[in-house]
Amino acid sequence: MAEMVKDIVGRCEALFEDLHFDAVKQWKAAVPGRKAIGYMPVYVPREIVHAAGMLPVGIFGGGDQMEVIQGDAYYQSYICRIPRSTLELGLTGRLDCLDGMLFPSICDVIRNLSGMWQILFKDKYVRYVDVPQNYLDSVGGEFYIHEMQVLRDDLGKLAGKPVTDDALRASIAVYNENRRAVQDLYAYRAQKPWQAPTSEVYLVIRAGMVLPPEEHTKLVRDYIAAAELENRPKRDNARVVLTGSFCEQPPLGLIKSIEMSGCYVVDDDFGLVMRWLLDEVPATGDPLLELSKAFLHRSNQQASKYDEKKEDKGKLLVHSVKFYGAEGVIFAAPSFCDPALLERPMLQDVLAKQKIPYTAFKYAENTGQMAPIREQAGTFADSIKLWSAA
Amino acid sequence: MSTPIQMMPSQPSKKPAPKVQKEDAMWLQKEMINANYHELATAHERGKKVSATFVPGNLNELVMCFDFARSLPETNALQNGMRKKSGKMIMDAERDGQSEDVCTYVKADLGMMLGGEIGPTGEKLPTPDLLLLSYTGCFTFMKWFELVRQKYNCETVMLHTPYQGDGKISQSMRDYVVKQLKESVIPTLERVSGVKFDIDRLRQYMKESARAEDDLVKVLQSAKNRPSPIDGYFGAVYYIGPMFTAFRGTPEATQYYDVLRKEIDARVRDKKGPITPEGELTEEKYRLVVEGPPNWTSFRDFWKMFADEGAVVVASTYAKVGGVYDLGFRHDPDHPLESLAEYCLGCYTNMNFPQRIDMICRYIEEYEADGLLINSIKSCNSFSAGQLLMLREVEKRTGKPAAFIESDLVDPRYFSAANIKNRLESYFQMIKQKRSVAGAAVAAH
Amino acid sequence: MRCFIGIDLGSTTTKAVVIDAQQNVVGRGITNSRSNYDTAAQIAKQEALVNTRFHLFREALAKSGALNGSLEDFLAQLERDFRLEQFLVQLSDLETTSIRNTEGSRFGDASKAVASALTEIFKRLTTEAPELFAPGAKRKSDFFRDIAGSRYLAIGDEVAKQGGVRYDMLCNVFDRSIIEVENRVYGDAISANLLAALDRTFVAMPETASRGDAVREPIKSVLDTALEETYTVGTGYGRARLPFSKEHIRSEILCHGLGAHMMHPGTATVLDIGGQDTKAIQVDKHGIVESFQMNDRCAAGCGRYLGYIADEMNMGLHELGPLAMKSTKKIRINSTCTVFAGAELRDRLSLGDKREDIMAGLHRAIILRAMSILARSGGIRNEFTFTGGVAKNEAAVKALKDLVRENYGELTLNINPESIFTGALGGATFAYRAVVEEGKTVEAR
Amino acid sequence: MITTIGIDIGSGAVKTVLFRQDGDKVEWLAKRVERIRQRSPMELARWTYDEVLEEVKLRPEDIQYTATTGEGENVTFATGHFYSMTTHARGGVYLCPEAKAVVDVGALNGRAIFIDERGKVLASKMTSQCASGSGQFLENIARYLGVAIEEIGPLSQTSKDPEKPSSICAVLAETDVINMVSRGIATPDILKGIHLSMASRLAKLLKVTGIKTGTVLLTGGLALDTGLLAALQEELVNEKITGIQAVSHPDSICAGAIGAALWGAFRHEKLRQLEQRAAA
Ligand SMILES: Nc1ncnc2c1ncn2[C@@H]1O[C@H](COP(=O)(O)OP(=O)(O)O)[C@@H](O)[C@H]1O
Ligand SMILES: Nc1ncnc2c1ncn2[C@@H]1O[C@H](COP(=O)(O)OP(=O)(O)O)[C@@H](O)[C@H]1O
Ligand code: SF4
Ligand code: SF4
Ligand code: SF4
Repeated sequence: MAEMVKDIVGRCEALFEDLHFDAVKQWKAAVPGRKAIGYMPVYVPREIVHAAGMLPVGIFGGGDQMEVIQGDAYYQSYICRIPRSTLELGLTGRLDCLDGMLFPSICDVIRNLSGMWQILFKDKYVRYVDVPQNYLDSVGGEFYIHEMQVLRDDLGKLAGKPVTDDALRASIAVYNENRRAVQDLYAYRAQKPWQAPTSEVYLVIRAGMVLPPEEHTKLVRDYIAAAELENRPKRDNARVVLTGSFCEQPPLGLIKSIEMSGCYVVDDDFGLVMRWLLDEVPATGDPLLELSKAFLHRSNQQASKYDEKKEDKGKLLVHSVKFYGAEGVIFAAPSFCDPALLERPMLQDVLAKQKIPYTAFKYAENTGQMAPIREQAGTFADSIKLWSAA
Repeated sequence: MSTPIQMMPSQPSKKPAPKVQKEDAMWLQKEMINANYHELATAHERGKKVSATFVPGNLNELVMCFDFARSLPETNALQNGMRKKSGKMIMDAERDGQSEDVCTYVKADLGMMLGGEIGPTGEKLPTPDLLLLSYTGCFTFMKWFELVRQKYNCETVMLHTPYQGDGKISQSMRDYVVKQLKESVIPTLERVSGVKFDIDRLRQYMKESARAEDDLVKVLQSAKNRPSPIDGYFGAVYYIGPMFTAFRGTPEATQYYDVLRKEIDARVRDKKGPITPEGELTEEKYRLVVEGPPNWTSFRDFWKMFADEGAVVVASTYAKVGGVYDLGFRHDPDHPLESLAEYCLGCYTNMNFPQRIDMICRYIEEYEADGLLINSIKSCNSFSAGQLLMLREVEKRTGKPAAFIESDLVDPRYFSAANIKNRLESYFQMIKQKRSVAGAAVAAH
Repeated sequence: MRCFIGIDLGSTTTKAVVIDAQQNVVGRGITNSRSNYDTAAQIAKQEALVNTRFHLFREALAKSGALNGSLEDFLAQLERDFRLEQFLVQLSDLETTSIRNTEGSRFGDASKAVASALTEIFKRLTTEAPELFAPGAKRKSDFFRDIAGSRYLAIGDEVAKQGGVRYDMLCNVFDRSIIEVENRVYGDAISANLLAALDRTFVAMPETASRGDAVREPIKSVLDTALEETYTVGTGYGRARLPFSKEHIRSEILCHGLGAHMMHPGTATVLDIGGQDTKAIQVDKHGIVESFQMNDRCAAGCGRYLGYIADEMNMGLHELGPLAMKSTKKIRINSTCTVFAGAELRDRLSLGDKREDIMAGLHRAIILRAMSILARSGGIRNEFTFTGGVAKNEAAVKALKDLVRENYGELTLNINPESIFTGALGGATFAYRAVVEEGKTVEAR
Repeated sequence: MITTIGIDIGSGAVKTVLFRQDGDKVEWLAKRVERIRQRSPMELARWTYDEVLEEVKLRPEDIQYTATTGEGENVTFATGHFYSMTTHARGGVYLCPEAKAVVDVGALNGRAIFIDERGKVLASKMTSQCASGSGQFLENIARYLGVAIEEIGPLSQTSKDPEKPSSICAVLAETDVINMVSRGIATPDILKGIHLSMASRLAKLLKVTGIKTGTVLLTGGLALDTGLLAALQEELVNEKITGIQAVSHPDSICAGAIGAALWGAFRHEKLRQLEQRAAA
C-alpha cells in the first residue's frame, strides 16, 4: 500500500525536530566505521563526501525550539542567529556524531565561524570550502578544482582510502537523481500548490539534510505520489516566489503563516544545496572538472555569488517568477544578514522594472511573533487578489 | 573595511578650541590628503580616469601604472563620519531602500552618491570609470560595488582573494590571484585607461612602498618603549593613512614616513608620551592592545576617554588592515605580481581566527600590555563575528583581562558615550584594583 | 558616630547603605530613582540614616532592657507608625499640590468640580491610611508614588463615577503633582515624625506606655547622637550625575563584586540583573573583580522588561513571580525585547495560553539571556551570588536555579534577602577602606 | 443595498463601524471606539458589534458581510478578514479621496501605504521590530511627564528647542528622557523631540514607498495627535520632500474599520456575481 502524506510528512517532521541527529547516529551505527561530515548552507560539493563513503549532513541552525545559551555568549546582538544556534548544537555535544564540518564560503559570519570551530573543536576535521568568484575555467576553475582536490584528499585520509574517480562519478549520478526528484517536487508544487503546501515541501527538503541521498530521492518521489492522491481544497491564494532565505531558515510557523495569510509559495530558496547546480552533471569524464564546470557555468544565483555583469542581476529570480507563474515576490531575509539585505534593493530594482510586485520582511530562525508577518504577507496577497481582475 | 583615516578631525569644538597639538608629520599628512581629494575632484577635467577600490589588499602601485586617480569609498565614508556628515547619508541610503541592519560604510557611501557625490572636502567627486572589486577579507565589498554598478553602470572588474581558511597562503591561492591579475585585472585596466602596462614602472613604485613600509613598522613598533611615544590606535590612524590608501608607492609617502620616523625617534629619546588632541600625555597609566576599528563620528570624544584615564594603546589590529607589515611582509619589486598577490592574501581580516588570536596574544606580550580591549563594530561582520571567542581565548592564554565595548564606524546612532564610558571606567578601575592587590601582595612578602 | 555610606544610583531604584567603624551594616534605604538624581540620592541616604537610627534604638533598648520580651514587636510597630507619619506628611503635601494644580485654566469650568473631588479623595485617603500600615497589610510597593498612586486611582475612579468628574482629569492631576511631591526632601521632618510615631506606638501598645520614660530615654539619646557622614562613595548607572568628586565614585561593577563578597565571602561569580543592564562578574577570594561582561546595547531581558509586563497585566512587580510559580506547562518565549513584550503577551493570550504559563516562559527567557552573559564572562563558578532587584523575584530565582543545575550541576547559589543593596554595600565598603585603609578624608564638594 | 460591518481589533483599541451601500451611495451609519485597557479584545469586538447593530436597530441577519481587520483573524462571527494595510488604504481613500498615501500610526507599529485613487495598495512598508516610535512609548513617557494624552499635541507645538532622544530602543530612550528631565529640559521640548524622532521614521517609511507629491492622510490613534502631524510636516520639509501635504481626519482612528466594511461590501458583491455565474 502506498504511504500516506501524513506518514511521510510525519517522518520528515520528526527528522526535522530531532536536534540530536539520531538518524545520523543510526546510519553510522549500521556499519561500523562509517563517518558523517556536516556542512552549513548554501552549497558544498556533497558528491565528494558521498564518494568517500561518508554521510553529508546539512546543519541548518537550531530552529525555534532550541534554547541558546552558549551560542549567544559568542555573538553580539547584531549578528544573525544561525551561527549561534550552530555553535550551541556543537557545544552541547549534539554534533558529536559528526566527524567533521565544512563551512562554505557564503559570508563573513560563516567564514569566521570556521576558525572558531577550529579553536573550539580541536580534534575534529574542519574545513572552509572556498569557491571561486572568477568564472573562467582556466582561472577560477583551476582554483576550485584544487580546493575540491584538497577536500578529496583530506576525506580520503579520514576514510583510510583514497576517493577514486569512479566513486566520484557514481556519487555524481546519485546526486543527479536526487536533484531531478527535487526539481520534480518543485514543479509539482508550482502546478498544484494546494496539494503540496510549502510547509510540507519544506520538511521533505529538510529531510534530505540528514538522510542518505538515495533514500531521500525515494522519499521525495513517494511524497509526490502520495500528495497527488490527496484531495485538498484549492484556495483563492496569490502565487508568490519567496527569496532571501538561502542561509538561516525561517521557522516552520513562518512558512505556515505566509500560506495562512493567503499566499501559495511556488518557488523558494530553502535548502538551496539541493538545487544549486541547475542541471545534470555529466557522470562521465573528469569528475572534479565536471563539478567545477557545473559550478562556474550552470549554478544558481544568490547573494554570496558575484554577478559578473549588471544585466545578470536578478535574472534567475525573474525567470523563476515567469517559469512558475508567480504573481509576486516575497523577500524574506534573516535579520542582520548582510548578503541577503544588500542584495535585496538590487533585486527589487529589477522587479520594479519588470512590474512584478513584491513585499519584504525580516525574520530570525526563532521568531515567535507572526502577527506582523501575517499582516505583510496578507496585505500583499489581498492586494494581488482584490486587484488582479481590475 | 574599516579604513584608516587621513586627517585630524577638523571639528570646531564648541569651547574656544584648546590648541590642538599635532606632530609635523600630521600636518604633512593633512596636506597630502586634501591634495588628493582635489586631484580626484578635478581628475576628469584633467583628462584622467578614476578608479575606485577598497583599502585592504588595494593594488595602489598597479593602478598607478595606468595613471588612474584613486578613490577609496571607505575612506570617503570615514572622512564623512569624522565631519559628522555620515548620519544623514546613512539615513538617506536607508530611505532609498537599504536595510537598517547592514554595514554603514556602504550606506554612507550610497548616501553620499544620492546627495550629489559631494565629498568630504566639499568638492564634487567624479563617478568612477572603473570599480576594481578586490574583496579581500569581507564579502560586503562585493555587494557594495554591485550596488554602485547597479546605479552608475560602471565597468567593474573582480579580483577574488581567497580566504586563509586554514591559516596559510597556499601556492594555489597565490596562482589564482596572479592569474586573475594577468587575465582579467591588468587587461581591464589597460582597456579602460588606454595605457599600456609597464612592469618596470610597477617595480619602481614597489621599491618606494617597501622603503616606506620599513619606516611605518619602526613607527608602530616604537610603542614597545615605556612610555610609548605614540598611540598605536588613535594615533596610528594618522600614521597608516598614506600607506593604506592612495599614496603607497609614491615618493611623497616615502618622504612622509621618513619625517614621521625621525619625529618618533626623537620622542623616544626624550622619553615623551604620545600626543593626543588634548595635548601630550604625561603619565602612562595603562597600556592596552585594541582589536576592531574605531568609531569615527565621535573619534575625539572616544580618544579622550582613554587619554583622560592615562590609557595608551600600544598596539592594535586595526593599524594592520591595510597590510600586516610588522609580521614581515614587504612589497617586493623583484616579484611584482606574486608580491601583490601575497599582499592581498595576507591582510588582517583575511587571516583566520586562530591567526588573529595568535597575533593579539603576541602583541600583548611584546608590547607589555595590561590587557585587551575589543571595540566591536556593529557594521562589520568581518571584524566582529566571533570577537567574543577572541576575548575569551586571549584572556585564557595571556592571563590578562579583556573588555568589550560596542559602537559603530560611521553611524552616530550607535555611539552611546555614557555606555562606553561606563565600561571603560569599570575596566580601568578593575586593572588598577588588581594591580594594587598584586602590589600589596608583593609588599607583604 | 562615624558612618560610611554607599549610594547606588540605579536606573529604577536608588539604594543607600550605612556601615559603622566595625564594617557592620547598620542602615539601608531605598527609593525609586526619579528625574532628579540628586534628590533620589538624598532620599535614599536619608532613609538609610533613619534605618540606622532604628538599628541604634534596638541596641540601646536592648541594653537598657526597658522592653524585655517585646522589643521586636515594639520596634516593628514603631517603624510602621513612623512610615505612616511620613506617608501622612507627604499625602498632605500631595493634596496641597494637587489643588494648586487644578487652578488656572487647565480644566476650565470643570476645575471647581475637580477640586472638590480631590478634597473628597484625600479625605478618604487620609482616613484609610492607617490601614495601609497596619501589621500584615499588603502594599503594592513601598514607595510613596506607588502606594499613594494605586489608592488614589482606585478611590478616584469611585469618586469620578459619583461626582460627575472625568476620571481622566483626576489621573492627570495626579501625574502632574506626584512629580513635584516626590522631588521634595523632607529633611527636617524626621525627628518630628519619629516622636509623633512614638506617641502612636504607645497608643497601639498600651502595655509599653507604662514604661514610657524608660523607653523614651534611650531613643532620645539616640536621636541626639550625631551621625557623622564620614565618607560617601557613589556608584550605579547614574553615578556620573552625582555631585561627588571622582574620588568618591566607583564603577558599579567593582561595587557589586565587592558587595557580593561582603555578603557571601565565598562568592566567585556574581550575576546582577538590574533595571537596564545585566552584569556577570567574576571575583577572586578578596572580592576583587577579575573579569566582567554586560548585556550589549540592547536592553532586552533586563528588569525593566518585567516592569513593562507588570504594566501590561496591571500588576505590581512583586506579584509577577508568584503568578509565574503557579505555572504547570512549559511555554517557550523567544523574544525578550522589552518594547514588544506586551505584544507577545497578547499574542500568546489570544492563542489560548494561560497567564501563569506565559509568565513562567517570560522569566525563563530573561534568565536564559543572563546565562549567556554569564557564559560570556567565563561561566559560573562556585559560589554563585545573584544580586540586584530581580533577585527578589522568586520565579526568576527558580528559573535561574533550574538552568544553573542543567548547565553547571550542583553549586551553592546565594540569594540574599538584601540583594538589592549589594552595590550600595560595596560602595560603603569602599568608603570605609578609603578612610581606614588609605587615610583619605572627605573632599570638599 | 448592502449593509456591512467592519471591526478593527488593534492593540490599543477596538474600532467598529457599520456601513450601508446602495449603488454609488455610501452611508456611514454607526461607529464605536473602545480603548482596550485590560479588557478582552474579543469580547469588546462582540460587544461593539452588538452596540452598532442596536444603534441602527438592526439584527445580525440584516448584515451581509462582517469583515475584521487588525488582530481579528480569529473572530468567529466574521464573514472574512482583510489585512490592516489593505483596510487602512481603503478607509483612507474614503476619509480623504485625494490621499496619495496613508500613514497609519497605532499603538505598536507604524505603516506607510502608497495607494491609488481606488485604495489599491501600490507599495507599503512597516516599521521594524526595534521601534521607540510607537504610540505606546509616547503614552509611557507622557505618563512619566505627567501629561494627558490629549495634551501631548498642543504642548508639543509650543516647543522652541526640541530635544530628540538619541536611542533607537524604547527602553534606552526612556533613560534618555529621564536624563533630559534631570537636565532641566522642558516638557514640550521633550515631547516635540519624541514627535520629531517618530516623524523622521515615518518620513523614512514614506520615502521608501516612493511617494513624492500629494496628500498623505494619517490614520490610527496617533493621527489625533496634532503634535505628531506638525512634526511630520516639519520632517518632510527637512527632508526636502516638499510636495507632500500631511493631513489628519477626526475619524482617522476608524480608518481600518471603515476599510474593512467597504471591502466587505466589495467582496460580497464579487462573491454574489461568482455565484450567479456558477448557477448560470
Ligand atoms: N519586590 C520586587 N519583586 C520583584 N522584582 C523586583 C522587586 N523590586 C524590584 N524588582 C526588579 O528589580 C529591578 C530593579 O533592580 P535594581 O537592581 O534596583 O536596578 P537598578 O540598579 O538598575 O535600578 C526592577 O526593574 C524589577 O524588575
Ligand atoms: N487623542 C489622542 N492623541 C494622541 N494619541 C492618541 C489619542 N487617542 C489615542 N491615541 C493613541 O492611539 C493609540 C491607539 O491607536 P490605534 O490606531 O487604535 O492602535 P491599534 O490599532 O494598534 O490599537 C494609543 O496607543 C494611544 O496612544
Ligand atoms: S544568515 Fe546571512 S549573515 Fe547570517 S550566516 Fe547566513 S548568510 Fe551570513
Ligand atoms: S563589513 Fe566591515 S570590512 Fe566590510 S565594508 Fe563594512 S566595515 Fe568594511
Ligand atoms: S527595542 Fe527591544 S530589541 Fe530593540 S534594542 Fe530595545 S530591547 Fe532590544
